[in-house]
Amino acid sequence: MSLFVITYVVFWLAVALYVIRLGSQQRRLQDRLLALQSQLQMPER
Amino acid sequence: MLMVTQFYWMVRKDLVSEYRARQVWPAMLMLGTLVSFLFSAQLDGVVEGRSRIVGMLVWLAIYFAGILAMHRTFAMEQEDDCWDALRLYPVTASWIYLAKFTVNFLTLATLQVVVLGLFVVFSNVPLLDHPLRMLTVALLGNVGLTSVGTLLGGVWTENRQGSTMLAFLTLPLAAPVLLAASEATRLVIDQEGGPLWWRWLSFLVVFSIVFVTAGIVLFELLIED
Amino acid sequence: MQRSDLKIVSARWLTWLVTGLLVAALGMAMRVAPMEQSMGQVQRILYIHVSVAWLGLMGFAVMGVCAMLYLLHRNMAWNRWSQAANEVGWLCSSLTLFTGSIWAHAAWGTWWTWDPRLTTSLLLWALYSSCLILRGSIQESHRSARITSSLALLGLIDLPLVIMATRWFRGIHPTSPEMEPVMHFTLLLNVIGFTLFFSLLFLRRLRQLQTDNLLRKLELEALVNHPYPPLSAAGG
Amino acid sequence: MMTGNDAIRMTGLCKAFHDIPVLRHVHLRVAVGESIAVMGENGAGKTTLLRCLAGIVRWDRGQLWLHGKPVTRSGMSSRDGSRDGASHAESCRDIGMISHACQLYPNLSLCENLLFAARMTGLPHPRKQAHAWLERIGLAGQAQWLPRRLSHGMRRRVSIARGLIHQPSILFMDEPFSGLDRQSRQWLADLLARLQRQQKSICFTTHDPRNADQCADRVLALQNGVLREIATDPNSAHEASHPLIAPRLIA
Repeated sequence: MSLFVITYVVFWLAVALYVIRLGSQQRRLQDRLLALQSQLQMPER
Repeated sequence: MLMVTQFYWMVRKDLVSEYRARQVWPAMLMLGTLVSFLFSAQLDGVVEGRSRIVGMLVWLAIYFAGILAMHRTFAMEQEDDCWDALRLYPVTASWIYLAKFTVNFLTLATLQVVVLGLFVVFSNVPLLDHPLRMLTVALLGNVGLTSVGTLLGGVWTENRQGSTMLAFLTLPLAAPVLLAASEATRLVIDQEGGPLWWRWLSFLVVFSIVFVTAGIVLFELLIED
Repeated sequence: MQRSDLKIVSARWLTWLVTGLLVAALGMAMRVAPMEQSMGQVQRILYIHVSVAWLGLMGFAVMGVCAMLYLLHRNMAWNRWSQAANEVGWLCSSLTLFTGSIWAHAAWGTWWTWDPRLTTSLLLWALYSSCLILRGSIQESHRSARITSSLALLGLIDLPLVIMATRWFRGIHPTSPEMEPVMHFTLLLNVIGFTLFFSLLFLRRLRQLQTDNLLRKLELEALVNHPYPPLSAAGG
Repeated sequence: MMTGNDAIRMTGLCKAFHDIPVLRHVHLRVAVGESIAVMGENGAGKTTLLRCLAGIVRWDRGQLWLHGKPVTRSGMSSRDGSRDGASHAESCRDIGMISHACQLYPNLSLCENLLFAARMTGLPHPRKQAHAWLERIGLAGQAQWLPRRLSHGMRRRVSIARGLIHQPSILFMDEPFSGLDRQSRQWLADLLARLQRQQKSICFTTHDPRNADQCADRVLALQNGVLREIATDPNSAHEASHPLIAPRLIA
């Protein structure tokens, strides 16, 4: 019983870690997009 | 006809270079010797299943010492930008692959002679009681390892620190050859020449054909910038 | 390959559908499917194990084919496909080994045995890992793509041989054990649910890689159009 | 100038490394027997341009014809169907490429290096050719030396001989003048002039405007990935106010 539960927990933990990584990557992309937008609006010459 | 002479001169050039500079073979043979020695030392006292262990160790020693040499054949071309010049000659990539394959095959064959000899001396296993069978296994295993090693070595030409990477990248690809060759070697030691032995042999043949063909067809695709 | 093709990824309904399917599949696996006689509860690992094992193989096929397409067309879009497949496939492959190992402990009393399927999946995992390491270790994008694609393609050629070689060692891995219809249905539902779920992850990652590439291009353009210090003064 | 067929014709060639465009829509025409010099700063893409022309590097977009025959994206490539093995060999036999490095095998003697090149290109009487070339570059006495015993200038001569041994009609040279003393430069300039008289088309890169003026019919500048002609008349090059040339002349 316990072995089976542990397996499921670890399994979903691993999947969750990957999803979290995807999420943080997404946030970083959005930050870059914002930075790019502000840069394009106010170009320092 | 031109292709054949080109092939001959490419192989000859590599062998002559190696003979003069001795950059690869001594290091490779030394490594093979040391590894064989260490492996055999650990075998001392093992009574049961010796043949199985020796079968694997022989091929591991050959693999690790050999893969370094395979990387060197391409790294050598890189030295004075000779690789670019070689690609500009009217010669197809397939022939370059075949030439490098031949050089690597000869290199590995030398290593095999040394390693097999050392294992006979050090580990006291009747490896050479069936010389013809052992020769067949050694040849086919050599072709299998060399075809994979040459392909990946060519992909890695530009990379200076590639040899360590190459060793662990090739291993999963070459694993079937190592498995089959080890099993076949075990059967040679145990003097079992039955259908199982033929099965492993045929597997080695299939693997060699597949990867040599892959090399001839794909090499052009893989080395291009 | 185009961004518009991937609009479906962000569709809410799809996410909900997959989530619902997964919950149903897991519920079936954990509660509804009957307990197996000899192994007890641990047998329920089978449902996720088979699903990820299948996905691990599929992922490799996708990676290999995309690598081939990259090598033929030298289009970085294919490399992104192959990278996304590589990452998700590696995850599935790792999970296969993990769940399989626990299964083996429960069923055969050992964490690992040199069974053909186990050996095959270990080598599959090794190939995935090498490709993943390789992707990260080379800076120049096209060279990295070329070398990784070569390895993935050769791996794809190698895989049938690996399966062939390991098969000849006598194995104990069950191929198609007898199961009750409910168990069969549960397994099927799990396989479908996980396939959809990981495909969704794959597509999301793919879109991320595409966005990343687009951003990189735009950032570079912005740099060229609005260089803060004049480039000529800095460069000499 | 545009007599007969063009030796090289290139339209709209684009090449990017790492998503950074190195060549942007490069157009180039070189007539038979013409010599052009390509100038540009370090990293301007001169080497890449030559490597594209020679077919070592695969380019992203654009077309290239050598002597009116189309060349596919990569010289090694034969899968596009337009080139089979034989014609690939033919076009390679027509190109000589002398790279920035000397491209000599360090463990083969000078004679063996030239012999290898001769045999790879399928020349008849390779030994005679190799010796003739050694004679021509003044290193006949050193035929059995290994390249490392020579100075850079002498190695450069051998590498030029290696690239020319199969008598190509189109010649690409990457910075052939760099690292040479005055005497060797003069020797090379004379050689180029003689090749031009033999109706060879030459395309070389250089940093030094004087070499460009001396040896080229036309001087082109590669800047920001765009190729521009900066002086058609070699004599007027000194007055050119092109940013690539002007500062060097003042300094």
